[in-house]
Amino acid sequence: MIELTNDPIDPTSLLQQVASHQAGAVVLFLGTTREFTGSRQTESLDYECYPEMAEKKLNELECEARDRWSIVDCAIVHRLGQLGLGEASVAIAVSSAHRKNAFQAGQWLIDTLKEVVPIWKKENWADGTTDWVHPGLTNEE
Amino acid sequence: MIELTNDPIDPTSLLQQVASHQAGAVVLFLGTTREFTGSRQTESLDYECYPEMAEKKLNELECEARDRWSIVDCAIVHRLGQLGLGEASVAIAVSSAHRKNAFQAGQWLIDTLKEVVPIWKKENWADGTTDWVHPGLTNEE
Amino acid sequence: MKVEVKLFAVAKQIANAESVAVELADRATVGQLRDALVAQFPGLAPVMSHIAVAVNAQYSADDVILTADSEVACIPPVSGG
Amino acid sequence: MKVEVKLFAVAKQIANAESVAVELADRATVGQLRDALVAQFPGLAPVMSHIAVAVNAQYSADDVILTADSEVACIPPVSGG
Repeated sequence: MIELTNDPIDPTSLLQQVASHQAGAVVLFLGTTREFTGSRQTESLDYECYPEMAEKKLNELECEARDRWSIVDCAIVHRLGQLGLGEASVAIAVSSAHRKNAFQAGQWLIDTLKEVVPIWKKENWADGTTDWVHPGLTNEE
Repeated sequence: MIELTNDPIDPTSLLQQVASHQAGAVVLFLGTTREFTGSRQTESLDYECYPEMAEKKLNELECEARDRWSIVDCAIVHRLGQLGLGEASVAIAVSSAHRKNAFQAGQWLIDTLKEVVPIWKKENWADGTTDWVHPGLTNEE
Repeated sequence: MKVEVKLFAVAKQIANAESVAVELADRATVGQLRDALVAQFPGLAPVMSHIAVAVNAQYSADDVILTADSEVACIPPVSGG
Repeated sequence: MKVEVKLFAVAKQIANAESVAVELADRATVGQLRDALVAQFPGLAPVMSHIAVAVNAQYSADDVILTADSEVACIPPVSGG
């Protein structure tokens, strides 16, 4: 299950979606808004995406994870729009019979999401300036 | 924060405990009751522990994880008593500025918990028999 | 032919537009689209080598051939997650 | 001296007791405790080599010396998580 949403992410609902009597392990990853990047203070973040392609890529990631690891279920949600400090921008939940697969698939999913899914964040700094974040081009995360 | 409890584990409360504006990542691991071990069907599980030593070991694990990885916060809860299918027996939540530390610490914590913390589970099989699980001695998980 | 190009993040900011129409020869390639975009928006020159081009929602190399109905997008380095 | 030994899981099941009192010479070791336990509960013989002994809530080698007030426990292979 993949989802792009403007609403706050509910981790409990994600955990329920991947729960199963076949699963002995569930790994949930949350990406959350940090206040400081080095010495620069963030006030909020804006996320935008290329919706058609972002959905396509997220579906491809889910399929590839199911091919590569023996997993029971998998759910990926990415938030869009403006996020305050501490809010979750992304949540990935993976259930599997044995924990190693859930950890490996979860880590691969977030690593790969950050490389290929067309979603971008803009830092709204506490000093009033803003920056699109483009790893390798502008500010590194 | 470590806890041994007879009550159902609430993952949301664990996530709140490790939430922080310093954290960019949260990893939550849940160990849940599987229905099948090979072809054998489980009806329920009983967990017992050596309470004084289990608490001491869990505290040692938390301290060692904080020493080894740069993490913001860490919470470990283990359930005791009888659990039905799908219920969580253990939950580990780790928050960190960057996700790699949360994944590594979370995986190390559950791996090490399963090796050193004096907690035991008894399988109550659907056929009415019961077995204490002792890896290397009796049934492997 | 005229190709519509979606722009995101810093590319959108530089061109000050969410999408732009680019005039190209028939059977133009992604590489030729890049040149045309930089000609039309010189501000894109310093970042174009970091921008990926997606054709029909798929990352596409510079030798991929475009048609008038291709869905084309400029994808600056992504920062989701 | 008399040492109280906590038993868990399969050790508790074999001895049919949550804790047992074992009579040992003063300054007896963990290794001597193992022998005394097996003598008292022959059913423990096949599993004793897999059981760890904790003294004062710490895993302890066979040469560790016990005192009458040591908190001693038999720890069969753990299966929490």
